[in-house]
Amino acid sequence: MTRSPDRLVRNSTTARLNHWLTGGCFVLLTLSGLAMFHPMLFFLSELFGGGQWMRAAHPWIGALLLLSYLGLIVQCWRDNLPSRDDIVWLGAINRVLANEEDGVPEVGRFNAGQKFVFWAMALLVPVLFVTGLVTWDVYFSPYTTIEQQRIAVLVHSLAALGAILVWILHVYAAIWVRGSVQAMTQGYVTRGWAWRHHRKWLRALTATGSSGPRPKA
Amino acid sequence: MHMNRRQFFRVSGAGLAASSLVALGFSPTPALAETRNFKLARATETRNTCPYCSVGCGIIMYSLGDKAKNVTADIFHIEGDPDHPVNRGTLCPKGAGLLDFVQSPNRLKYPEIREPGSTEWKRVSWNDAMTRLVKLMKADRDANFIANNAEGKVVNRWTSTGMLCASASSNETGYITHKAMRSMGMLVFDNQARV
Amino acid sequence: MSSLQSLDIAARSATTTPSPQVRKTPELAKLIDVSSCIGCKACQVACMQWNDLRDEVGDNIGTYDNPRDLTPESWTVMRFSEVETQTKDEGTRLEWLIRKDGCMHGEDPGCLKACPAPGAIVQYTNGIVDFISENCIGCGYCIKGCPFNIPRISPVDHKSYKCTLCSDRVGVGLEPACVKACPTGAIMFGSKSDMASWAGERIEDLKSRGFANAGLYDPPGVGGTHVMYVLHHADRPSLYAGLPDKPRISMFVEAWKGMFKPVALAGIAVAAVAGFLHWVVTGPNDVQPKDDAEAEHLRQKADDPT
Amino acid sequence: MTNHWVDIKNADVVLIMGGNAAEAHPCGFKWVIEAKHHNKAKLIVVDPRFTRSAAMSDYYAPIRAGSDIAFLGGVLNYLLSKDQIQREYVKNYTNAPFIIGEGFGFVDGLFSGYDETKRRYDAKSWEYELDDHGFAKVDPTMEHPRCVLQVMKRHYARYTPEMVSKITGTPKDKFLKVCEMIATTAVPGKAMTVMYALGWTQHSQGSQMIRTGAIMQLLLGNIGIAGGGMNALRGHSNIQGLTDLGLLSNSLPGYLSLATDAEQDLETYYKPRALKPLRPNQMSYWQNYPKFFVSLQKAWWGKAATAENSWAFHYLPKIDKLYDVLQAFELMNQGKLNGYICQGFNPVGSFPNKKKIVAGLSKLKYLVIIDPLTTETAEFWKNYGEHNDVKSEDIQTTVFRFPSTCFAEEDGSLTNSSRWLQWHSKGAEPPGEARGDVEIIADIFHRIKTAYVKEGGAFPDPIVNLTWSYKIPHKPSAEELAMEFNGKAITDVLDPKDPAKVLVKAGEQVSGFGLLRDDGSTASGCWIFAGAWTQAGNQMARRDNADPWGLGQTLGWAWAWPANRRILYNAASSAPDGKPWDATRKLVQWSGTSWVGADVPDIRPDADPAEADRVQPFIMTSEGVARLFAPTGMAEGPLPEHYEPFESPLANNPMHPNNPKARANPAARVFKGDMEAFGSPKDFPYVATSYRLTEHFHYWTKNVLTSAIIQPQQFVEIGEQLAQAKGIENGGWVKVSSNRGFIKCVAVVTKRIPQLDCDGIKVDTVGLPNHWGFVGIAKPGYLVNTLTPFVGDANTQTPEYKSFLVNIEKA
Repeated sequence: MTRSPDRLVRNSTTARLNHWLTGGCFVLLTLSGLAMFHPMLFFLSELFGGGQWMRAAHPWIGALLLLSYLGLIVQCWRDNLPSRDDIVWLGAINRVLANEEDGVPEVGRFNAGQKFVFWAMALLVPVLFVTGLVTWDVYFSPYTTIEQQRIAVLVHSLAALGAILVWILHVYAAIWVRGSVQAMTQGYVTRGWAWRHHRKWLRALTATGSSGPRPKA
Repeated sequence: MHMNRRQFFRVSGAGLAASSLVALGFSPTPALAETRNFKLARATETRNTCPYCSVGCGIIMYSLGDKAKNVTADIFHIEGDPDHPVNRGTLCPKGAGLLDFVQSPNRLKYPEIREPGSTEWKRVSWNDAMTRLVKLMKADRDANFIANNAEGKVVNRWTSTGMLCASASSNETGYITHKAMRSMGMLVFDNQARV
Repeated sequence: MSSLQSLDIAARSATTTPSPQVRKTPELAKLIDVSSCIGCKACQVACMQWNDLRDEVGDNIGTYDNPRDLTPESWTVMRFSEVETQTKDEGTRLEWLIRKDGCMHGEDPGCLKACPAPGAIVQYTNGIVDFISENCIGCGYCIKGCPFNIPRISPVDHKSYKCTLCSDRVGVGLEPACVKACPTGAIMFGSKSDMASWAGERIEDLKSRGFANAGLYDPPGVGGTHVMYVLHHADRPSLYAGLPDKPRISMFVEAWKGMFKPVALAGIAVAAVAGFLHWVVTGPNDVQPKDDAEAEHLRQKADDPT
Repeated sequence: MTNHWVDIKNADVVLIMGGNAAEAHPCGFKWVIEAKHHNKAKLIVVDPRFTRSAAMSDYYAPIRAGSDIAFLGGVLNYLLSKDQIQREYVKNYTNAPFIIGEGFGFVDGLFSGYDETKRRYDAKSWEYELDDHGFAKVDPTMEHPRCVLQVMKRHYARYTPEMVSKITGTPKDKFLKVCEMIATTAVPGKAMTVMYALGWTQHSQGSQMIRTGAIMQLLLGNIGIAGGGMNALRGHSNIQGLTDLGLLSNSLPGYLSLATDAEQDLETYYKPRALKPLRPNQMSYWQNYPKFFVSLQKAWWGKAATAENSWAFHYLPKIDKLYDVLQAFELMNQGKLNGYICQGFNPVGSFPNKKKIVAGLSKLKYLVIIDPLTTETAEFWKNYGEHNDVKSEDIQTTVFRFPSTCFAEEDGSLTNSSRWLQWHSKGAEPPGEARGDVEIIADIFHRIKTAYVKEGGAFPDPIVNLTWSYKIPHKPSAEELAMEFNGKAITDVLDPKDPAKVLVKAGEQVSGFGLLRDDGSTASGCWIFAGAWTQAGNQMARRDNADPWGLGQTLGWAWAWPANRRILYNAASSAPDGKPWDATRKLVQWSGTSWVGADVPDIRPDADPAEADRVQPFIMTSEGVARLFAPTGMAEGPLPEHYEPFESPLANNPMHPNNPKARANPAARVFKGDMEAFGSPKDFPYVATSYRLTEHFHYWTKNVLTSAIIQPQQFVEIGEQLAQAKGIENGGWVKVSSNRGFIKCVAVVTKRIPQLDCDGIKVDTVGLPNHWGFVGIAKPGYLVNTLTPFVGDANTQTPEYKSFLVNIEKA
């Protein structure tokens, strides 16, 4: 499709590819992780060619996720730095949830919810990675005690639960806020979308004549 | 937390809500738990005696096949003989590993000769080896046999060739070895009783 | 009644429905009388022979322990401890405590509890805990679940291995291979109650020989075991190459494989449902024409700063 | 073994000394455990090392390697001085009341009759004082100053607990505790068994160590009873059988012996062998020697052995000296041996001073190896680096290597330590072209015979006339051979009491040695095996394990020599009145008309104990009783005396500090050059002792994967004090050297090897397990016999592997 010049670049191509790599890894990790977590979900292992393949693939996907997420951090950390506005925005979270715009402060490129997802994952992914390494039996079991591994699996599953909950939040928010999916698939949003959800960001772009994702220097 | 299986089941039931996908046709694999097949079921049993120490434990050797014409009996398992009054089925670490002696990669398979000054073995036929050896033995006996000692007494001995006899060989082997060697007048003749 | 197995199953890893339960079979046990064990390793060889296992030829590192540890090919090893104990009559007494290590076949098997692969670990009604290797995915959770540090994952086929208590022999009415081989009768096999009463005789004998603390090791922390020890110093199991004094499944594993499992799933479900309800109640957050207009207005202002 | 494996369960006390049954004979050791569990038995272990047997013991006492006679001499002193002996038994069943001639003496460590230049004794002065009928004089009160009991009391009074502790390094309290436990069995209701093995035999005074143990057992009344005995735990599966069959330089089957050069006719040959009784009415069973000898000659030479040619007496070689293995390798080194055959034997691994063994083999013209496995001996000519550093090019020996079958691939019988002949059956074909030992020997012999028949040669008669009527001459069957050594009647054997009665028909198998004759009417290849394959069939294959008496006798299992008797001297289990000493363990007793019971009685079945001169239970001796004092038969004296090992950390024998002649065994044979190869404590300060581990069997199982896995690599064991003094770490590498060579391996530092205090001298022991070498699938190692001295026991020439000197340092 042709892109209207009226539209703004919400996410660069690199960021989008990076995001979907991360997302893909995350989904696979969730499916395989849940399969190993609860017997009722073990059938999910069939998606990976059986339990052995799943067990072998999970940590490699995890390693890829870590690298991929590092890329996202490099690209997005600046825009996710917390600001005073975030507190105000959070204070108005009821209105946000009710789709009401009035009384909700203007938001930059990312709102506090998005920042929460970003930083939550930035914390959980390395925790999952490190605890995952400890329990990656094939290569790393000799370097830790079994007791440390026991703690690691517990922490790993707690962290995974956290990540899954954050991910549900993230996915639902994308579905709920129309236009967000397109922002991550095609990369563009309308100016109206930006006005509605990231007004400060729109103002900054507009002020510098940038078409996104970042204002011109 | 200490749960028995039933409690475990009930608690796990709480997770049912999340597993409605089961209904979509992803049912768990059927509950199969077969122990390994009993590997001796129709093997041929042969009674024998452990060849290591002098306890003389009874053993049972299990071999492949039923002694039919077209099968080579290969021993694949050895266990203690429970009827034996001394070992009553038990075996020591050596006896329990007898199979690895029978099947040792270092078993000799062919007659060989190492020539004087050589650094290697050369495979030969039994007949060639025996012919050569017997010539050497007879020549040595004929040359060095002592019929009478210095005092003229009849001594009829052959002391230039000797033999060490196996202490793990059977009585029958020991008997024929003694009979054959002594008939030649051999005196340098001993076994492993001492070491 | 018949079922798809050669021995009746009491519990099965990662399975939420029960196995057939009506038949009652006797509970069996292996009793290792450490005070009669000469450490000859016949049990190790018998195990290798019966189970067709051959470990690597290792090294001597200053002990008689060979192979040095349990491995995927060594399901039982002897552990030698030179210990000096105090006696009333003789003062210091040297003892060479030799313990056969291997799976304890606990009543509450930590490996089974931790295992995520359905049917990779089963507990038969006779007490044997067996690995059904075909179903094993090689994750190593059993290692974390085991309070005795027994299972080992093979780097070759990525499957977990340990003593089966010769389930294939017991299944046809024979004793395990190590039991049969043991030259001194230090390993005995029978119904658990018979083993307990033989242990009682042994303990009485040991007490008469000055071992006041002789006793049976059948740790209640794991619901008892189907491999039990007679120890001269039952007050100090750790003397025997670190046999756990009070073994039980780690609280981390209990937490991970216990309540956390359903709670986590419930949590995920709640989150998903909450999202759905929000959708139903509030609906999507769409861009309004007003927003487009405002944005357009802003752009025009920027294009035309006047 | 006088008794048998299962009988150990009847013991009240078990003494393991000079052996390590738990490791060397685990399946036999179960009966020790059984005695502990079900008979409340106490186990005593005396050993330089805290072995796996010691780990099972109720009481362990350490001892310096090679000082066992001092320890046991101290026990004898304890028993005699405290009168803790079974007096009735000693008085009736031993030679304690016998009076020794006046010429007997013992001065400063040497008995009367010593010839220093020959290192040999003339035993004449050790004999009994005889009466006019040629019978030995006795004093039933045992008070006569020259009666054996009094001589012994004086002899062993010197072995005080202090002296024992000084020599052995055993703390005095531990020694006394052991004495006390042993002495509990001096009563008729208690039995002690003694289990020993190479830990006693492999010393320069090994035979006398065993005799000291036997004397102790006799004083306690522990011989001939259930749960008692002197139990030699033989090493190999059939070393008992091969000894029974006389495969020794000076022997013939059934403990007959070759004539010496001086014995040129049957009469002089029989005289010292077929001994007349030394007391009235005694059986002196060796009187039957001619029957056994003639039957052997008939078995071997059949029709060629006739009364006219003294039953082919001169077909047998005459012996001028012992040609034991040490002699054989000495002769090889002197270039006097051209050919050598090793049948399932690995002398490079097994014999002392490997350097000398390899040098000897290198001088041979031809060497024949018959073995199922690779051995060091077969490859002695091959360079294996530091493990066997030889130049192949310089070794001119032709080596034949013949692959033989192993146990699993043959039929036949093995004789275990309990003297049971057990038949086994073939279960598989041998690998490749391997052949059975019988076939290999028969083929060699048959070809030689054919050559002598065709070409003639030196004295062919015994070769061409040897009976060889096997169905396949180059491949006799095990059955044919077993039937031959059992024996058969050549002509009808008649009852001497009633010549009309035929006991065995011509051609039939004899049922026992009682039927053998010296008139050429019977043939038997090994008289003690007569009964193994009777007219009723193969008795060795019997499998009835019923134990109706509950003593573990199982008379229906296999067949034991002699005459299926399971416990030797079992008539001594009953008191002189024919009633059992202990009603709870009855072996045999007098029923009023005959001897009956749980075993085959070891006495003439109708020997009424009520007779004036009753037949005594030790029927093989000419005295009819057991010998506490041995007037004949022992090279170094009639009573055991402590001598130091040839290599000892002590400068003198503490018993005779001022007589260097009595330092080490004065009657032991030492070859020229070997004396010089002994080391001194100055250079080699530590006592070394070599031994076996339970995981391996000699030099054999390094070819066996399971054994290699459970004990993979060579090591030496040292105590913590020595390790500390030498800075040796557990698991670190060490070099152990003796005056004859060195080995390098891993050190196991252990509490189990105690440092001993021998009269102020700290003695450290270095333990040297055998088992590793330069061939095999275990980790390669050095042969321990690189280090061992080339000297043997004065009677048996068994090498002194258990006590010699080494040095040890970090490698």
